[in-house]
Amino acid sequence: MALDKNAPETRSFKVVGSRPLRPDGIDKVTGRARFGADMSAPGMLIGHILRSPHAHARIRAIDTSKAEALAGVKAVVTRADFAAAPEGMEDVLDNCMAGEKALYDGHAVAAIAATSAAIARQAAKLIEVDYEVLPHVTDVDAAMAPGAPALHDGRSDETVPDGYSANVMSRVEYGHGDIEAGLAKADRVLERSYKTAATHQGYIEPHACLATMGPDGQADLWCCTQGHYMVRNTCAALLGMDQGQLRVTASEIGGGFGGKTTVFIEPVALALARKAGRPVKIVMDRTEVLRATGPTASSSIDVRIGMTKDGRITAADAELRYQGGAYPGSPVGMGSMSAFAPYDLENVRTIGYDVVTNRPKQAAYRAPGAPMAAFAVESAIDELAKGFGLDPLDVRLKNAAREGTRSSYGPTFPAIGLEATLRAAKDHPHWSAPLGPNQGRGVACGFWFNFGGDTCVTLNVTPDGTVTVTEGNPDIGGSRASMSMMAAEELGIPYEKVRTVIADTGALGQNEVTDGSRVTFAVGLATIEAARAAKREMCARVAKIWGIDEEAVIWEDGAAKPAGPNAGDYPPMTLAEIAAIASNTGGPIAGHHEVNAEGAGVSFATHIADTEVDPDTGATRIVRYTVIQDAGKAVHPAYVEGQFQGGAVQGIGWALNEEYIYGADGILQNPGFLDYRIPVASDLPMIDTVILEIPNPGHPYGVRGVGETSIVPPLAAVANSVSAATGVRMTDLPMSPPKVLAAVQGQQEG
Amino acid sequence: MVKVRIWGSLTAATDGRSEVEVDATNLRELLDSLAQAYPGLQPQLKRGVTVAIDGLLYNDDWFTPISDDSEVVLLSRLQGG
Amino acid sequence: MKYEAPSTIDDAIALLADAQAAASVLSGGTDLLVRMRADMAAPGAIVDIKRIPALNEITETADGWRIGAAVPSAVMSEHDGLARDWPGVVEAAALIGSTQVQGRATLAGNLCNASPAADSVPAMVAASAKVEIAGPGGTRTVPVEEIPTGPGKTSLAAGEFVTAILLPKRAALSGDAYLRFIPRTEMDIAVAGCGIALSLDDTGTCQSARVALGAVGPTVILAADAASALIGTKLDDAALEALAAACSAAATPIDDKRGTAAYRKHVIGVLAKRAAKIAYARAGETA
Amino acid sequence: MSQIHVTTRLNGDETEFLCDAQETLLDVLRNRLGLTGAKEGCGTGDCGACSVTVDGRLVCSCLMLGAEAVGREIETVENMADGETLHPLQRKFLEHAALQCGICTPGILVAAKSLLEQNPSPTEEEARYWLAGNLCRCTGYDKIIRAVMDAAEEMRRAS
Repeated sequence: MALDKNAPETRSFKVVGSRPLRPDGIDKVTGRARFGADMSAPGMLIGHILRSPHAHARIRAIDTSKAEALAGVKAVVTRADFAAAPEGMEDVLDNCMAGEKALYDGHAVAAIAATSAAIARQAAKLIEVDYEVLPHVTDVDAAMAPGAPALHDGRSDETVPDGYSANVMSRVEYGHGDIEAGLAKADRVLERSYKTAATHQGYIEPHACLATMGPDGQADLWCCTQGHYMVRNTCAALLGMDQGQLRVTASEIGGGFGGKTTVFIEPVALALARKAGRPVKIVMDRTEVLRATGPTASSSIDVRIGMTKDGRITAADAELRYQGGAYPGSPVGMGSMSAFAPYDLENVRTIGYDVVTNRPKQAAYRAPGAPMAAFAVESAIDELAKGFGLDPLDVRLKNAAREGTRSSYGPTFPAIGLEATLRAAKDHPHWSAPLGPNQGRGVACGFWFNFGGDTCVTLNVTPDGTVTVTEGNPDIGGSRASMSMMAAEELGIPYEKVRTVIADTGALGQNEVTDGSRVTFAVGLATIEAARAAKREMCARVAKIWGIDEEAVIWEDGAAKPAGPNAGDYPPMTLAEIAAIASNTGGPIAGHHEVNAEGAGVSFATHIADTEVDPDTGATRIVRYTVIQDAGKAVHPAYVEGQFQGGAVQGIGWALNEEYIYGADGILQNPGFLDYRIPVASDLPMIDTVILEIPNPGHPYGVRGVGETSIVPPLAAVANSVSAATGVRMTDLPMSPPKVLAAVQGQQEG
Repeated sequence: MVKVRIWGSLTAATDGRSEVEVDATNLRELLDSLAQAYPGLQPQLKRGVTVAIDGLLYNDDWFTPISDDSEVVLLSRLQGG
Repeated sequence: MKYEAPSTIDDAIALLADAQAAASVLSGGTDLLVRMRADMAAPGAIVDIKRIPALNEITETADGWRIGAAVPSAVMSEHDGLARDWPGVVEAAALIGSTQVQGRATLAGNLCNASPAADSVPAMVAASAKVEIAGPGGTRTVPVEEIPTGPGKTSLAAGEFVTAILLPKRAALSGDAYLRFIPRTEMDIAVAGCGIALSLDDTGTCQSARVALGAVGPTVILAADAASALIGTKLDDAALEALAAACSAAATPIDDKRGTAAYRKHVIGVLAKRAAKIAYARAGETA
Repeated sequence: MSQIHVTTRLNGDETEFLCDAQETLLDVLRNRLGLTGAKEGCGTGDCGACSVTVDGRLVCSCLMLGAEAVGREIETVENMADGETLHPLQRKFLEHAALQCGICTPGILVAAKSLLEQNPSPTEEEARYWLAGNLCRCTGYDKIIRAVMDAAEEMRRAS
């Protein structure tokens, strides 16, 4: 699409930038909103999935006869009940229902539909699976070593050099310049290795769906997902259906953060419904969510950075190794691209390895791949700056990428906001506030790309002059409000006159999933264009009424007005007046826009963290935290702040306590919220936010995505803060109390 | 001719060059020309790429115009969360 | 599974003594329901003791305090007299789970769940608490530390159940405290926990002490050497260091997902020092 | 398997239901009584999304059997608003944008209401500790705490 270059920064807004109440708010504070598990159907069966107790095992045979014979059991499915997956979807199918091998603890091997949950669970115990237990591997570095137990054979792609195990799926390399020459110019070259544990998105709503399929092959699916069009397309492919025969309705979604951008139980529920001839509901429990959905990758990263004593980076080099679970597709490519993105570097290189292990297949998690890379790079820069006695913000300013910088991953940046966030951090009272005993302050930067993608919006004008916006992206954090605001802004009518609804897959064309911070950008763009189409139609209708040229009618303040030579000849006609006589002027009025939205703008953030470390126990407390981020244009600032705060706190959890803990047996040790420790209210202070607005030239209002960048800096900001508080450099996340204490004691002894 | 920067691991398919030139006026022609001129790139092109054109990211839109002075960079396929 | 809610202790004993029924006691349920859900417990019957009136009461007796087995932690926290006399025990009970869990969880349940990391148990042991047990053979009273015999195992015989926790009268110049360590500020299971009760003479010298350690062994540890380190001192730095060393020495922890053995051995000493100071200050307040 | 007949008071109304012995109150509310406002986030008392009050006491409905409800007074999020009038907490949650996805919101509202009934003037720290058993993954808690403190102030002024 052509980019709208109408100088967004000079625009003044009436609705955009205000803080109206969200349209779905009442439902969500009264308990009326219907989430994934809240739907039922007459005659509904309950589905339950049997999961592998082994980290790695060949499935020799599955005997379901005893389960099928149990009273109340209506269907049992295994991999044999699915068609061969189309090319490119084999892994998705295999992850939903294991084929030849169970590849991780929790891998689905069979499923039952029964008249009650209790019967379904009982039936699961009657299924006999003949496993041949195989050696397993869960650590990324161990998995790469020659001789490691191999999950798949012959799947490494052409980019993998010799000397690695069959678990290395691919290798990427980015960068420019000459690393060794650059390092030679440095006053100090720092080499450090870093590790981060796998973390889970930790959405509070477990996956849930309700499937119905008739003997004619028509099917309906209700589910919580970040993208019901993706669910439709994937399930149709895995079940051998036409996409048009499957209608998917997205429930309200109880959090996703990337974890609901793929399917797990949906194809299974459809297969059970097809076999049983009755509706089937599957709701995961928390243990299943942690064992068998998609956490993010764990990582092992080596960094080499050369710096002059005045703080200029002469060369930056990193090797990133990410395990993404049992199938290829870890976000190491994006980690490699984003690692050094905040900096203007003459010599830079990142090499990334995508590795498989006996863990659940990773799914996207908020800025996939970037937080771990930023942890390593921002820690190293901090250590170098401290070593030279330089202010870490000054060092970052000295090296900051700006408009015209050739980025570390290749493209030249247009106008970007990194420098503005760094200056705002320097000016923020937090940066100069005094610290107490055992406290330290850390700072770190973060970067994310942001995306667009396929998007459809239809905007209908009702006979009484209200407006309905129909879009196809689940509202995961207030996006209905943002769409209504942009439609109201464009049409010049009050926010309250617009209602935004999320359509099912039958109502609109293809929509990309709610991911990549794309919704406010891409759906917003399509909403604005749909509103503009409706305005053009209304102006055309009014031109006919007035008997003047269409070009002589303009839209202003919610009304059509005569312009040019006809200015002032006719009283303006409001949207409501035009709508009331739509039948007389050609029929209902609507605007729509379908686009593969391109031109998303990158976004940068700088975070400041203060921590206090108990030197006797190694416990870390977040004392103060400030997020400064470029939003392009904040459509609804309260929800932009919310994205900043939420991302920061997820990053704090990643830094301090969250981790997938596997035993030597390859079994997940902490599949529950008791020991998978996400931050609780009492762990945190208020999270200050500063919204900067450096407009994205690719959006008519200047919007950039805001959802993901905020999780990128906290890992390093907190680690740098802990290092400042303790005098010890922490390189292994999470910085759980035993690790911090060991580091502090090691330093005392050393 | 459009200059295209490619990432390091793909230079095995371009005789070690990190910048190649191909004839293209839009994204589709660019991808077709690359695949034709450098068959070694085909597996990656098939797996998917993102293309940065003058600093903005494009995934699939074939008819996105590209001019000879556009800055074109091939990137790993991007995915969000 | 059957659900029974007897209204007398005798009825409860009869239900629990029926070996065929394989019954479990339901008090607050905050452990039992979790275990049932995880397929770690599959009782044939549940005997809900909350409908037995006497088990819902906190009463001050001639010997001290009687806390019914069905009294939830939140009710203990709201009881001014109990919280004044045994602040360490009440605080320990108030650390079990969330506000929501506090509304249900009981001392008796925390004890009989027999988790090595139970928060209230070291506090009760330090406080010399006893449990009143009803069973087919009548009623007996035993020290708290005799109940857990290993992770998930108790010394209760078939048909027996705990009806009350008995706390002694608080002596003059005495005080108690409990501290635990968890990675977050709330919602975690103790990595280590230490309960201390002590009494002073009128010069402020420690006359007697009990130090109980949690989550650093298969059952609660009553650390006699740790108590000796305090007795005869005014809890000066040397005494506290000796206390910490004795606690670390008495601890026999394991490595698990919540912490390493080495970490637990260290932190138990840190907690003991801090808890001792609190107990000491509280003892002084009663002068 | 014979079911248990339970008579209880639910949101002010006498309510009867049949349930299996092992069914939790949460299962009963959601699957038998059609009240899906309480959510299951964990089923183990670790997330608070299923919070309700029983005889005025805040509990996780996933950690209580339905059979235990005999003769009790149960209050759920569905009874927080008075007809069309939202409870001040509900209103403040909307005004402060204290929810993003909204899945934890019913549990947090019930828990916060219970807090303010017990302590009309909580400090920020008291509010944070009271709500520590209610996990929210979207907001980082900032706006939730602000909404609770603001509602508390408004309710104090009104009383």
